[in-house]
Amino acid sequence: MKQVLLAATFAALVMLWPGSRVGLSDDVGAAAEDAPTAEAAVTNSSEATAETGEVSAEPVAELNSGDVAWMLTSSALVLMMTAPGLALFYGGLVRKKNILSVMMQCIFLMGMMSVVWALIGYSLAFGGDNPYFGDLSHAMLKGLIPASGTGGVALANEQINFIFQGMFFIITPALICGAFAERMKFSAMCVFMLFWGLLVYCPVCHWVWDGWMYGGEYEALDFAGGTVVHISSGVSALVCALLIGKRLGYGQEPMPPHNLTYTMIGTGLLWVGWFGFNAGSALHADASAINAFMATHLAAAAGVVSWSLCEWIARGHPSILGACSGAVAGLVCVTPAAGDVHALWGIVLGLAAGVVCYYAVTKLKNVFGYDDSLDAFGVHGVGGTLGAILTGVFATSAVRGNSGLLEGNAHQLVNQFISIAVTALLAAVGSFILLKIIDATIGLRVTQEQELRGLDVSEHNEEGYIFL
Amino acid sequence: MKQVLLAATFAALVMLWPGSRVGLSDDVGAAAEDAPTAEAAVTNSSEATAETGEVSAEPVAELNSGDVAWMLTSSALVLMMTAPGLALFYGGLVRKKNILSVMMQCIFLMGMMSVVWALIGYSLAFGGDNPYFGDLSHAMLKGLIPASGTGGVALANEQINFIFQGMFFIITPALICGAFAERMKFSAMCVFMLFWGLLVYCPVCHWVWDGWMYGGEYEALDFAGGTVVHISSGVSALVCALLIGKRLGYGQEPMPPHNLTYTMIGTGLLWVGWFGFNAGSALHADASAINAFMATHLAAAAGVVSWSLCEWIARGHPSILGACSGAVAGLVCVTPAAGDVHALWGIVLGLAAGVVCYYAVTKLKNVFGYDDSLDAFGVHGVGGTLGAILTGVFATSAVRGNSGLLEGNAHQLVNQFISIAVTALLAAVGSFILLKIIDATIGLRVTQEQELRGLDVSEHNEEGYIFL
Amino acid sequence: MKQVLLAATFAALVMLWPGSRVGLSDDVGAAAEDAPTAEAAVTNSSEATAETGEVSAEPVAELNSGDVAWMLTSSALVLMMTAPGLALFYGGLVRKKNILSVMMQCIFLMGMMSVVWALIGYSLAFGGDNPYFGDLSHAMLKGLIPASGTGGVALANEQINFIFQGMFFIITPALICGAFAERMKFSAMCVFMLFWGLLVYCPVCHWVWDGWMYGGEYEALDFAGGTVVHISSGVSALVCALLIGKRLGYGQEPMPPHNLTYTMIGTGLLWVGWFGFNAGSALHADASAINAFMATHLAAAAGVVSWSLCEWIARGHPSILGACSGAVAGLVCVTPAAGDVHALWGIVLGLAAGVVCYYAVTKLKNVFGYDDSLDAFGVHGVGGTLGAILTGVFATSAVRGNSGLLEGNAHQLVNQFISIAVTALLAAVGSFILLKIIDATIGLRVTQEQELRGLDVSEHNEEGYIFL
Amino acid sequence: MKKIEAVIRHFKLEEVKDALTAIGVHGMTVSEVRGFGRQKGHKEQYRGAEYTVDFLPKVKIEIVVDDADEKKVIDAILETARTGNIGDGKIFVSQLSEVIRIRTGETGSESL
Amino acid sequence: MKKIEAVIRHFKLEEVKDALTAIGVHGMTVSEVRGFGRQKGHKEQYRGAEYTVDFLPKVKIEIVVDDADEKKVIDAILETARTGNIGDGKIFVSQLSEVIRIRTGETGSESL
Amino acid sequence: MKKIEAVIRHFKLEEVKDALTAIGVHGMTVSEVRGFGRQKGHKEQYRGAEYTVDFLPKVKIEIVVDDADEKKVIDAILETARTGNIGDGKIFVSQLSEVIRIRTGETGSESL
Ligand SMILES: Nc1ncnc2c1ncn2[C@@H]1O[C@H](COP(=O)(O)OP(=O)(O)O)[C@@H](O)[C@H]1O
Ligand SMILES: Nc1ncnc2c1ncn2[C@@H]1O[C@H](COP(=O)(O)OP(=O)(O)O)[C@@H](O)[C@H]1O
Ligand SMILES: Nc1ncnc2c1ncn2[C@@H]1O[C@H](COP(=O)(O)OP(=O)(O)O)[C@@H](O)[C@H]1O
Repeated sequence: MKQVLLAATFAALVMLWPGSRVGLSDDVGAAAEDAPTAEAAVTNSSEATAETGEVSAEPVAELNSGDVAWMLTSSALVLMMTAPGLALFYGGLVRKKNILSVMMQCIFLMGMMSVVWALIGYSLAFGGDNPYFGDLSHAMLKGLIPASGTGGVALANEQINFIFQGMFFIITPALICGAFAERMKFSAMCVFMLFWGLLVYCPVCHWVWDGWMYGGEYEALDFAGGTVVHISSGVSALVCALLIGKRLGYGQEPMPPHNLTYTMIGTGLLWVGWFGFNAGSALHADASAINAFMATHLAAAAGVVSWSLCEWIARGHPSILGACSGAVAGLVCVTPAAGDVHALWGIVLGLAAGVVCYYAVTKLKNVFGYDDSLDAFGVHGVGGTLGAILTGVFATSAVRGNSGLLEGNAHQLVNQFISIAVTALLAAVGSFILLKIIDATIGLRVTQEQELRGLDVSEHNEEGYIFL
Repeated sequence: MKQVLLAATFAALVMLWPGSRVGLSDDVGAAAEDAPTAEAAVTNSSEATAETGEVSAEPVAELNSGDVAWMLTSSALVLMMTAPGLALFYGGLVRKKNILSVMMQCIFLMGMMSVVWALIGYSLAFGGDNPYFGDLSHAMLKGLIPASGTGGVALANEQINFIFQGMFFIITPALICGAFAERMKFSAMCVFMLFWGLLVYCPVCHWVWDGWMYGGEYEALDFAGGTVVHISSGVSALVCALLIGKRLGYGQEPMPPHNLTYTMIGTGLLWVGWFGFNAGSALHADASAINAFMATHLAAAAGVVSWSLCEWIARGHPSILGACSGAVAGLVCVTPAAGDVHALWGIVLGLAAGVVCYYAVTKLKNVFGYDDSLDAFGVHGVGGTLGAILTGVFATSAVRGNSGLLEGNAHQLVNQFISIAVTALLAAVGSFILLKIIDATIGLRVTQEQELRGLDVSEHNEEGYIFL
Repeated sequence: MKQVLLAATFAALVMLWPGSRVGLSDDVGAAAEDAPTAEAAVTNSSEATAETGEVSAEPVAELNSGDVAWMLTSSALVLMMTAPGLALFYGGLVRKKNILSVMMQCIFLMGMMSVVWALIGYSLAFGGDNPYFGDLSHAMLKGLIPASGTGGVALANEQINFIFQGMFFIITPALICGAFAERMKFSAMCVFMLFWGLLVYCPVCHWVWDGWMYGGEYEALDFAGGTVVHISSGVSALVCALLIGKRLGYGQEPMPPHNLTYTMIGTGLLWVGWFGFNAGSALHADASAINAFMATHLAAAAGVVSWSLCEWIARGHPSILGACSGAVAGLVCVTPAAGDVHALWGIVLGLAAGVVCYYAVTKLKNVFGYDDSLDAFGVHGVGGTLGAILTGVFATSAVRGNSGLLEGNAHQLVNQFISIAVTALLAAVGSFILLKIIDATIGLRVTQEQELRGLDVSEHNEEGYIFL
Repeated sequence: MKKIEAVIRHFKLEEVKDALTAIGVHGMTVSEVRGFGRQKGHKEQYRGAEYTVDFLPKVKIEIVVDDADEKKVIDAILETARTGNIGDGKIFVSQLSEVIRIRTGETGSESL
Repeated sequence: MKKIEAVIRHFKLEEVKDALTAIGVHGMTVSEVRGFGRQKGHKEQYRGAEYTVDFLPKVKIEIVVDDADEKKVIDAILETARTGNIGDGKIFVSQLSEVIRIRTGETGSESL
Repeated sequence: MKKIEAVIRHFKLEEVKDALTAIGVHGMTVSEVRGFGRQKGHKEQYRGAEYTVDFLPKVKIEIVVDDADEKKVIDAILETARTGNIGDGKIFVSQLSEVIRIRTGETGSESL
């Protein structure tokens, strides 16, 4: 497997394959077969190159500058989703005394997770051929940095995949932070996320985008991360909320969002950034990206409308938090579907997400009584699951070749349920064990006094606003 | 016309045309003929394809990934102009008690207008061949979603046009909100914008970019929307301000902007987003886009300088609101011109806009005594008109082939005045009638008590900042 | 030199050169030779074209749309770094009464410097062949605007260079503002920056990217501006802090950042924008851009981690201001290196920057007792110098062909020191003289009363937040 | 010396200030407060949570005057701050034992 | 008429309000204050600078009541605002010479 | 027991606090206020509109002390808060009828 010759030949074959979807090469029309991690194949060749210093045989393929431009732009947009996007969206929802703690979680995860991704995470997610586990073939950026020359197209593709996927490795844990906001120890958060990333995220990512659920009998359709990102984080969020317990005073004192203007600004940036997330998941600036962009935009828009209408009917007023939540719900829901449904289904997905998530965060949560502070489960868990299911229903072969239930392919829907169940299970069990261990060692929660004083001062010695 | 064969042949011809400007194909140097809606021609073929499931004959054209990358990026940037850009710019200018109402208008319009655009708006703006009216040929996304395969280049182009133009359909009504901020009923705003979009925006857009003012005898130069976006919204804003009346206490109590930092942040994002707006209007990542980008940037910069200098001279101090207003004025003014003038004229346009709009919002408004709360008319109406006129003066054939008065083409200036007059007329009359009907039915304005309490609480049951 | 024929021939030769790195043409694999200002060569031809109206001989080269897309996107991102990025980062760090003054500096510099860049700055930086001084060959946009047709690839390249580099001409002076925040006269700031830009920035930029330090014996490696941007601004900042003196009450009253949430948002936007800054400096959407993107991201991440860990160890708590400062320090430090080191060194650079800048702003400043209000020197001066040195150590030939000390090329390290010394010297002397002159004429500092009242009200007649 | 505290509606502040200036009051101190009283608050809803916000934003003004001026100040406030609707606010009067101007050290009426 | 001012902890406000409403107090005025006392502040560190923040956020409530109600109001506050930890706050009582309802001009007990 | 209220300039707060601590005052309550007085306000201009902002930001400190300490507290404030320019502020002193520490229920001097 690691033999230079074999790898190089294999790579050359892959690159030369007509309509090959591997590289950011000039091939067009291959969108129907396109998917995030065909790159795995390329990996070997670039590794080989890296190790031997020999230039592998790539007579034709050239870097497609348009694809590079789009993927770098998309990567930047996805980073913008975490900061300032999510930092503002979540930050606005907590009380003033905890605003910095939420923002700190975002920025620190941007730091820590990225370094971890480089050292080992990427390798666990995308290294090797085993359908169940990644290996260490890319640890310490092996095969991801040039050894001689610029490394050719294969290396460039691998790097792009590293960069783009690395942004997902940041935002997914950051989403979970919504569940335990305003009460979790910062140190515990760091440890939890570190291991959660490696033990929950990387395996799920590997399975869905590089392993047994990628192609083959159990193929799950997850274009941009409905399962990998939203179900995994949403379910883990629920476990966190249950294990860490309610905030002091929850249900007794009002805990209104301290700055809804931030939440709105964050929503705008999330919406914009999501274009990178979903349309970037086409990995090319091609028809697939355009389709994903369009479906994404309309789903977000439909989510705004349907959540707002729910409120208008139920309360007599639409609220700005509702409109923002609807946009995010629509975006979450269309995430797995964006590359496999057309834009009209995008509208339907958005409408559905608005209604379903509205009920999840207003009724479900109150019925079960857990304190998912910022509704990470109610929006991402529920919306992500809805999206994964509906992708199995609406997938239209005209878009990328995949059919769903409506086109008579019930098998796909079954696969979607399998992917949901497996992901939810790993996320739940993994999070549960991690949290129990952390609770027993360093402890999950700040002291009561720290919580009352607010995490900004008690955990970071800083105040958010000093308006004197 | 709807016959498959005819359409396919037609499409093939269009695509093969030397220097064809239809597709995002690899043709370069066609910038001089380039313009937003040649796509209309393609529409039919993609529709035909969509209906029959047959692949139309497109032997040569390929999607140009660089163009796709740029157009998707531009679309994302234009969305960012509305939220968070405009939401912050406008939001900062109102009083604290109304901040959310302004932001809600932005986010809700992002939802509602996008859905309307998909269902019918795009078709009214870009459907069919009639020079005066769009038709329903694209209603319900007909011809905009793939029926088999990825749909080819024609479909991709049509989708790009849909996406990019759809962002304009959001921001144009959002601009009007500046005129009636702090007092209009949210429900009335929704109804007004819905019909305004369909009855004012779509016709103007059709005329200027797909109808009788596009090419031909009455050709109006409006590269990125000076007429379609800024004059239409600015004039409508004036009508709104006049019909809805002044805010309670206007002229008696101070109504200073509650958060100029937001206005400044919004200005930065508008400036950045405007690159997508103007340079994206080249529809390609080509020389025309570069020219538009450069002219846009320098016009904004010159606007900052000239407005600030006006204040420095008149008041002894430049203000940050002045600098921000100057940037926006410069950007508005260069919008119609960006693709037809070179960057040196861009500076001149910006300087002129700064001075003229400064007088419009500081003197004109006070003389006539209307309460255009956030100067939607003073900046967009006045700046847009100035830009449309100066485009007719400065248009330089070396840029895109169009000449203005300075190159001896007085006819163009006449056409500019025609386009201004026609647009202003439709905007004024259309807005007037709509507002009168709404006033007589659901009412335009919140109650006095609601206005005093602030729209955030009285219309949305929320508060912007809870800094306890 | 200005003869049409010669220029045209030269241009044609340059464009035809195999693997030419001049144009945004389709050449790939030339990344190793790639560098910011090969464009200088092209300049002449485009000038010639502009002057004669004749089309120069460019039989093959075409604009590469992917490169155009990436460079326009990058330019927009770099503008976003100044506003809202830096405006928020710096704005959050001052006291509430001075927030607008900081933001005003940013937005006004965006205006003034851009106009100056067009009129003369670009020409001084990139005009002519003299290794020591730019000339006036591009003054008033000469050779930068089309004279007939769209001007061809050479003009487009020159325009792209103008646009992209123009954004650097904005942010570099804006960085200096951190040193004299909360006390400098606005008028003095304007005059200082105007001349600083022309007399310090333009020469340094010319030397490093278009003159005697570009190629040749004294070649300095400065991929994206470690010397040109960060050392020049950082050293000038120190001189400003020393000459203008401490803020009233410095060291006696607390002067905590009034809004760390802004600083965090600004950090997020700076990080995102920096991708344009560094990866855009590849001038193409190519392997070099990908490498720079990856190194940049990981350096920022490592900076977050190492600064936070320093605090965690020294104080028992990581702070959000620390995490944000670490990100910026990492980004500064990787700036000169991004195109010449691989991503693993990126991590090392980030780690080093976090630690070194942490000590610079917490210890060094206190030891010497100057009041560099927002640590412009401590982060940009120190971090930029560190980066310039380490680039000379870590430069890896596999990336772009350049070797550093680790590959046995001690000469490069010497050159780095020369470039640092020369830049620091010019910045220090130039700033010193300018400040002395301004101090003696219009005065550097606001009155004591104005300073106490805050610059927002006393300099701009405005308040940042009016939360009544 | 009397301290007159009045809790009034926000948008009445300018009017009250002008009226007081007109009758020769040279100074006052204003602060943001939230008031709870007969005036009904409003409901705020954030996703699944609903709160009744009983505390409404009001402005408190404090005016220190000579005993002799008490009545005319109160009358001026009553006149200008009244809308007739619930929530107009209250006036509280108390006795001060000493008033001093920091700048000069003057006390009593001199200090106002 | 008595003015009862109490400086309490933020998170006790709702509870105190409910207790007061329960005993028939119809109005109060609340403001944000910062308190300095025995309760230790905290350190804040911003880059190289360290400050001790001695002033902690507190809430001040002002309740005007008939002299007869003074005791039960104080008791209600003492009961609900107490946590037993340093920093619970203080109650200050003073005499008012006049109370007026702006809306109606009523004075004294009528006005509450 | 006396309540001493002083309206002072923002940037004098630290100095005043230190001076008071030095003479043994253990507590105070501080709030943001806006003051209107002899000190001229400033003009603010926003596009076509110009406002005179008469209310300038000030800080109000409230210190409750034993009657015996009144004078030294006032002197400390006078000394530290004075700049000699218009706008230094005022000190108002009033009588309290009762002071209670919520934590313990102690009253009078004990409670401070
Ligand atoms: N007993 C009280 N003590 C202190 N402040 C009060 C009291 N009653 C009312 N207030 C203040 O006066 C304001 C107006 O009172 P409210 O009962 O709502 O209307 P009105 O004075 O018109 O009857 C309240 O918002 C509150 O700030
Ligand atoms: N002498 C005083 N004058 C005015 N306010 C005081 C005084 N002492 C305490 N306070 C207020 O009471 C609050 C609580 O006092 P503190 O001494 O911290 O705790 P405790 O009351 O439990 O002893 C302080 O934060 C301050 O606002
Ligand atoms: N009559 C008054 N009642 C209440 N507060 C006052 C009064 N006069 C002045 N103040 C407060 O004192 C502050 C300073 O007063 P000012 O007249 O400006 O300066 P000075 O006290 O130096 O003469 C004012 O801003 C205001 O807050």
